[in-house]
Amino acid sequence: MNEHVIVQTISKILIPFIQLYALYVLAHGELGPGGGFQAGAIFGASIVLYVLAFGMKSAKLRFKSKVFDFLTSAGVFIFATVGVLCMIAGGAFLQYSSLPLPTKKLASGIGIYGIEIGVFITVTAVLVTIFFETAEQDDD
Amino acid sequence: MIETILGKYNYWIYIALMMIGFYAMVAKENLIKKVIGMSIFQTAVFLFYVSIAKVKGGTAPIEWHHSHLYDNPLPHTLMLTGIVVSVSTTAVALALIIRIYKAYGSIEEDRVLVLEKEGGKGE
Amino acid sequence: MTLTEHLPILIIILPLFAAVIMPLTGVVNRSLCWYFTVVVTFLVFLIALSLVCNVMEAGRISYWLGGWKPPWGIEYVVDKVSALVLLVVSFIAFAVAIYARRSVEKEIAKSKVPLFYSVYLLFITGSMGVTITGDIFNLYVFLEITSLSLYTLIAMGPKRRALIASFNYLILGTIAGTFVLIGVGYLYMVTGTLNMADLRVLLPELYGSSAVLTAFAFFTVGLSLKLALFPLHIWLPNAYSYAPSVVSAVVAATATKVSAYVLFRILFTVFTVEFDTSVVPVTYLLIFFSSVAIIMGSVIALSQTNIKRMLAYSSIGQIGYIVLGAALTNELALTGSIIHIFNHALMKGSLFLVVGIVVYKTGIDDISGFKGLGRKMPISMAAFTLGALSMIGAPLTVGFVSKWYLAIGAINAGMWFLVPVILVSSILTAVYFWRVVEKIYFHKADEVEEIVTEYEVDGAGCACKRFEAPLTMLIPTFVLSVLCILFGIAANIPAGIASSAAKMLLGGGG
Amino acid sequence: MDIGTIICGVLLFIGCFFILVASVGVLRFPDFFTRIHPAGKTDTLGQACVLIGLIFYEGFDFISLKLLIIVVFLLVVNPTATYALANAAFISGVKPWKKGDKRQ
Amino acid sequence: MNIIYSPLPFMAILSSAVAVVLIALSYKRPNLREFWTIAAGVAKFCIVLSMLPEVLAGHVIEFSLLEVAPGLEIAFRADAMGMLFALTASFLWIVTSFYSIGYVRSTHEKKQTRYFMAFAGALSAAIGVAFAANMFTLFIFYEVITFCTFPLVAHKETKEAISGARRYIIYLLGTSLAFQLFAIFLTYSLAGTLDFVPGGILAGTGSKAMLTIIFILFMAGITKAAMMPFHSWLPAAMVAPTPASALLHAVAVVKAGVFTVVKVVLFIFGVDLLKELGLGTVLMYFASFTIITASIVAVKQDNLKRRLAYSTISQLSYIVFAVALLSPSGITGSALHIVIHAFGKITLFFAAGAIYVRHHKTKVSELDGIGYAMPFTMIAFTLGALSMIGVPPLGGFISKWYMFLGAIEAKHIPIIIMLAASTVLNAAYFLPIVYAAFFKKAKYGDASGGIVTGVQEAPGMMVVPLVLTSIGALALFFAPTIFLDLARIVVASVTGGG
Amino acid sequence: MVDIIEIIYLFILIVCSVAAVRMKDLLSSTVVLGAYSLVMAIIWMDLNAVDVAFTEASVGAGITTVLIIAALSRTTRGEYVPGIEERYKTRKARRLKNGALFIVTLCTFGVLVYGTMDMPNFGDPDAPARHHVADRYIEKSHEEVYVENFVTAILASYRGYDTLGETSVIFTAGVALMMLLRRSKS
Amino acid sequence: MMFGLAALAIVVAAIMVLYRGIKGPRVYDRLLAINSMGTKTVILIALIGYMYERPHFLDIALVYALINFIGTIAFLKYRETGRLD
Amino acid sequence: MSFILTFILMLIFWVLLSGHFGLILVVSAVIFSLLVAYLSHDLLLGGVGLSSLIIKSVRFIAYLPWLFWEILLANFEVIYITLHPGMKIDPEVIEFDPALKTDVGITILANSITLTPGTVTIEAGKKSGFKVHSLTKGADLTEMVTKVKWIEGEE
Ligand code: NA
Ligand code: NA
Repeated sequence: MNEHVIVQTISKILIPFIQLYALYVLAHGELGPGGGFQAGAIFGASIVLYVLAFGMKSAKLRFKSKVFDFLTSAGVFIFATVGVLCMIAGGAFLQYSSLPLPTKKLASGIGIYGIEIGVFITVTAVLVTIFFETAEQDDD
Repeated sequence: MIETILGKYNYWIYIALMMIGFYAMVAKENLIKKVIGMSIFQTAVFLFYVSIAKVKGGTAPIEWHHSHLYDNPLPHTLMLTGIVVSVSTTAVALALIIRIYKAYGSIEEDRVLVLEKEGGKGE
Repeated sequence: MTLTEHLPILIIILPLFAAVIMPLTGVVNRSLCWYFTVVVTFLVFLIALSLVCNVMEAGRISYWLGGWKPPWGIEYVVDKVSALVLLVVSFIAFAVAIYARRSVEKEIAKSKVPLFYSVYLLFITGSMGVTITGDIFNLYVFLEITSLSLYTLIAMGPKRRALIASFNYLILGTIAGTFVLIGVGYLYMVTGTLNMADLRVLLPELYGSSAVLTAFAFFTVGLSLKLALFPLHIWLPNAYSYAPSVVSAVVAATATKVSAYVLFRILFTVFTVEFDTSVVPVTYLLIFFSSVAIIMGSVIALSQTNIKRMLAYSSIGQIGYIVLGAALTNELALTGSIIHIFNHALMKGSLFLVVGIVVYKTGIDDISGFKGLGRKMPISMAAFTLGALSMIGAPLTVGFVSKWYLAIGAINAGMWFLVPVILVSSILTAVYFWRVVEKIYFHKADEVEEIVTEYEVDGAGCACKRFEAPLTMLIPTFVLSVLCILFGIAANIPAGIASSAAKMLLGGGG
Repeated sequence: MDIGTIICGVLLFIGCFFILVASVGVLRFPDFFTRIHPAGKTDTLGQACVLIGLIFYEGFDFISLKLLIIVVFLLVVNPTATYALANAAFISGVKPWKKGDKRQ
Repeated sequence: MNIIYSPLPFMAILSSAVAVVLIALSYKRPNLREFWTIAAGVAKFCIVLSMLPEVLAGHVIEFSLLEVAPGLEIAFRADAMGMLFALTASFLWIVTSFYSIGYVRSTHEKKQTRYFMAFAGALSAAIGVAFAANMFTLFIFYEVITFCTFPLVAHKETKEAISGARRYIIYLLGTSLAFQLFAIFLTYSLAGTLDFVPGGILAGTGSKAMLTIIFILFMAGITKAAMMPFHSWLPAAMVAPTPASALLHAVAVVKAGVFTVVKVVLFIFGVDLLKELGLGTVLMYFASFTIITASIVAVKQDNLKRRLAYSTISQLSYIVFAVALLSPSGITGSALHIVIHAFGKITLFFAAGAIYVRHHKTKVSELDGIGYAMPFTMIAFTLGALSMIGVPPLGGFISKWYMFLGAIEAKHIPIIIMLAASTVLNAAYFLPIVYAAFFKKAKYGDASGGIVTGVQEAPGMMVVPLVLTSIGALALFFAPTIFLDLARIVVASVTGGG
Repeated sequence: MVDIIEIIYLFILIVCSVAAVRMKDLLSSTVVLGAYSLVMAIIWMDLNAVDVAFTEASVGAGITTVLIIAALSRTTRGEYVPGIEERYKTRKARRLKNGALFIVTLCTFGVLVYGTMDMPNFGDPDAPARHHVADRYIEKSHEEVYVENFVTAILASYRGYDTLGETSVIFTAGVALMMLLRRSKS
Repeated sequence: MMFGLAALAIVVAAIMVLYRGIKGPRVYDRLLAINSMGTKTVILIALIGYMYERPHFLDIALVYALINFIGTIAFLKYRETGRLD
Repeated sequence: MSFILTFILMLIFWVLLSGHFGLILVVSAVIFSLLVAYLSHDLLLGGVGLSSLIIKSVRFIAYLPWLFWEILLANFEVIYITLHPGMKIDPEVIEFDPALKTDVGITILANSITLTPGTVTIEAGKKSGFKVHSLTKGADLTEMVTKVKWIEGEE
């Protein structure tokens, strides 16, 4: 856009709130609608908004593709690791109740939170990657 | 008969949507149109699943002290997966379309095939 | 729980972990990726092997994911059939992984090699997940992992045509996947469960229901599309022929097999044999279409000049064999069908690997490119010849064993008129493979030599003599083709497993 | 019926009225730039009215806080989107309708 | 009848299979390579001979190699019938090897290693056919023969050679896959076994129609026996170098074919069943038709090798015809003719090869007076030809005699007329060659155009073998004992001791 | 009341889908597809599928639309409309193809309609799907998984493994995009 | 009831707007209409929450508002510059 | 500075959204607020002093009632025009340069114009100035410009 001022200003204000909102959705997945997927998508959307308002170049300086590459893997890794930890603790894969924590409730809560965080990280990273790769023109 | 038809209106709509999507997916020449058709096709199935889950008088499947009649949460869960799969497929499809355009200069299936035969590049 | 009890999940989670770590490994050191892939696929193969042993000893293994009792949770089931398919997939994955190094170096851009191995492992993960699961929705999820990775792998082919092939496959694959999803939905709607074993218990009461029939129809059509049964095969030839060599090999050897296996599961463990034969005469339809596939696949293969396309159409015919055996619903034929899953993986795998070698060395994927290679690549061409003999069904090769069971099964089912179908296709197969063999050994090489000097890196100056492929490519290729003979001679081993697997499927176990 | 519900009803009525009128405007007005007026502001006000009505119905708790957040969000975002739309159309050369021109 | 378990039959097969590898490994040293060929031949012959006393004593030597899959066993059994074929084949291989060495060296053939490898492989497979204990094993070696002889037929790699070879393999492979294998499938599913049992395995297993179909499928599937209308691969395969043709026609390929027919007739169906079905007569008439037709065609051929090829087609059908009589003497005649035809025909081919190597003549019309230039060759040729015709004192007479007897035993009197007619025809296509060679004036010249004078024989490596085989053909008249004994054992076993 | 809204919206859904498929301008088509998603959202809400609505909003509708626009920005916006001559030339093949596809579509349609006959009615509280497995999720998830949202309970615990698969699907898509579109720098 | 009537009114409004969205004529008209539909969706979701007496799902409304905004911006950016980066 | 401010703002926002105070949630709230503050503090409050921020915020809040009143008026006008059968409109595009210094100022003005009397901003920028589409001729925007300039402050 020739004159970005308004969209940029509004985006500047909105983006942190969107990001926090995404994390809120992540944290409240057990209580209401939402969870890792939705949170990841919303967080990704905040970065998409940044690209739309400030352009890809500026976005890539701020959000390094390499970091997202790392996060793409890290998310699934965290998820699967939670599963494997359950196995090491003596249960089946992803059997949270076997985690060595004081109560089953806490074990279940931590387990679910763990995998939701994994999902969140991967979804965010992948959506951003997808958007970066599809949106960026070949200028050369 | 009327009972069958009226009692299942969600299912009829889902079938109609699915066929629209399906036809677009296979018959449209434009690749992006195919993707749009695919999107409709898949959401139709989501509609079907979610319709299964509905219970008359039921409420959203999140614990609530006022109610003991909930809709079936399982199809909802399954469709979250469905949505994710759908988006992933769409993304890959679009990436392929971009690559096809780069290689051929067109995103029309028949044009691309002609260009492939002629060995040229469109536009 | 002991480690042995965890094997069913480890076989999935191990390649998944590897796939996830692979892009990061690539950042550290690109050449590490190949070693990593080989090690992981080898471990997976070992796990599959020990699973097969466990199953043969102890029978069906059930693993409750998350510790939830099925049908509330997802169940992994290793039985004789799934163990065999797991073994096939993991073995091919391992062999092709070894082979991949040089071929991938040549065909894939350097920066994308780690990603390539990652997607490769995802494909393997998906294939094995589909095989091992006892839950129909989980099956759909892993089917989609397989599909997505496959679209990507195919699109990496060196020609631009690969992109179209991949896109078309994506469209049809999505239709197939969604059809399966609809089937899952209808079954769930009328039974309230997603567990295969549970469905088997609940469904017989509902066999008259039109919803069940619809579910069955959608499963059958969706899976037939995935496994490229004749009129639904249109995606396959392009996908196979434009994919990178490594991908062609691994896909041809595993992908359609896994789909076929899933079809068996739906036909025989979710539904019952009586349902397939009496309630819906789907078996007759399948017999018809698979017979047409057997003949048409061979006939079209006959007219191909591109070797990869020829092999692709040949696969369509071979898929016909696999489906035919299942559709006959007797023990011998089903044994033939299951054993052919195994056998076809070996022979198609080895053939595609040889083609990969030829493409790697000469850059030609046309049949005429094979002229006079008999002297230049004696080992590769010997492997090709063995593979070709197996495809033809020459005795003492694996191909003969499959055909033996299928034919005897067909006769026992009272359908001896199917034997000519099998035999005629064998002859056609002989004809189109013999063209190549003849080119290899009895034609003089023409332009190949000049191109060779372009492609030949390490053997400068000796282009006119031998230019056998590097060992990492040669060994897996040759091993596969030798196995074609070995298991053709010692067919008792796979036949034993397959026939007890067939018994189990028909008896409704698993 | 308590007072909150009544206020809510009134606000809902006003809001819905605004929204309906805005929609009529979007249908009736002759060109893009004129249509953007009802769509961009009457709509916004109508929505704000409805949501504030809901706040009155709810009383003050965390849910009404969320409603308030939505109202604020809409008030910030809607004019921006409207501006962006108008700007894009203007830049790409859409000519504003003048009295006496044909409807578009 | 005792069954002796011993790996000897398998070792007989293995000996030349090992030679294949050794030949391949010594491709750089022709002399060593040829040594392996000869050594393997001798070893094989010795192994076969060592089994002879036991077999003559009425025992059977069995060896089970492995079970491929339930019901599919690779097993070997050296019985009288197999012995008959194996003895012939392994002896003639030695002779042919010498001849081949002489031939390829003097024509400077390319790819000699491949040639000798294929040669050894084909022989291995032929012995495998001879000693197969069941139809599955036989089928394997039957196919191996096809694949091993393909390189021989295509050896010259000219367009003509390749298209001839292509026709060869399509015919042989196609029919065996389409019909023979089909018949095997049906047999197995009816009988539940594929073992060769004297007296057959199919009796009482299926409907008449089904058994007839199986029989027809078998006969159509055993194309190597070159019965019309499945004969055209044989003349097409004449593009092969002459020793290869000799091997094809006399020893390995076609003999494997007729041997298989005999096996199917005697050991799968059994005499009684075939009589009951009336299929023997049908087969007999088919064979008779081939005998006459092929002979008539042979008369018209000018190309020597083609004439010999049609002669082979005709002679093979004698064997089939004789066994189809389903009478003891007929079976004896059939078994003997396998041996006797081998000696006679190989002599003829050797002679044709010698003529080609020395004088580059391929046509009958060019052979006037060649008897003076190549006296040994042409005398041997004459002996072979007379044996083919069935003139005493040559081997051919013996087998024909038994056929006459068999026809009388089976009370097929009209068929005797056919035998007589075919003998006349045989004479009609062989005697003119002999006549021309010795009694016509030479009108051929050497490269300089001059008239050839004096003896110009082919190299000794070629002449000695052909003289030997012709002596063999002669000897078979005077001393057929071993073979006759073997044939009698066969007859005794398949006709239930009668 | 909710039912009325739902029925109206279901019909709007059909209108949107037809429009999205038929429009020649791909951007407009995409815009209408956006509308389709919005309509769908209301239907999800009507059907009490809050999690689906949430996911469809964030993952489905929004991202899909933005991605299609991105794809348009890198390809071309107009659907190719062949000239009269070209249309005339290819009309037979086109008719044949479309006819065949139409028949295939019709067959699928027929099977689906047939399958609907024996389905439990929409919203039937006694439908089997509502019971059997689902009962436990609704009744026990609070004690077993300690989660208020049943959907989350299933998604993260009872069928948590599916979610791993799903995350792997997303991961695959990410890697796929890197492979297909990322330019190698060196 | 009150919420139902309000919702119905908004549905009617949405139908009118959608007509503009499908008819166009310009892509901007469509965009305007769809943006307007988006905000109506937000309101409808809130109202449906109250109709079902389970209003605590407003998170979803908020997400739709957000996504609608981002979608519109994306469309416009593409329309103006022909690219999204 | 802006980091801490953003963190506090985010924490407040979280509390407004959440309404739950379990252990895990509170820990998450702090961690996530820190995360967002780390990622985006420069976006929200980059380079603004605390005092000027407070002043501007107060002035902006004071500006809002007037704005709402204007919005209400504007809407009645639009309703009148919309429902009038004769559709009495005579649109024009007004161009002017309010000479605002900050982006926030421009944004506030542009959005205010859009929300009020028959006008929609169609272009706004420091260099290009403002272009406003008005439904009727003779729209007066001077009062609004003055008020926004007051919010911006006089520095
Ligand atoms: Na949730
Ligand atoms: Na969730």
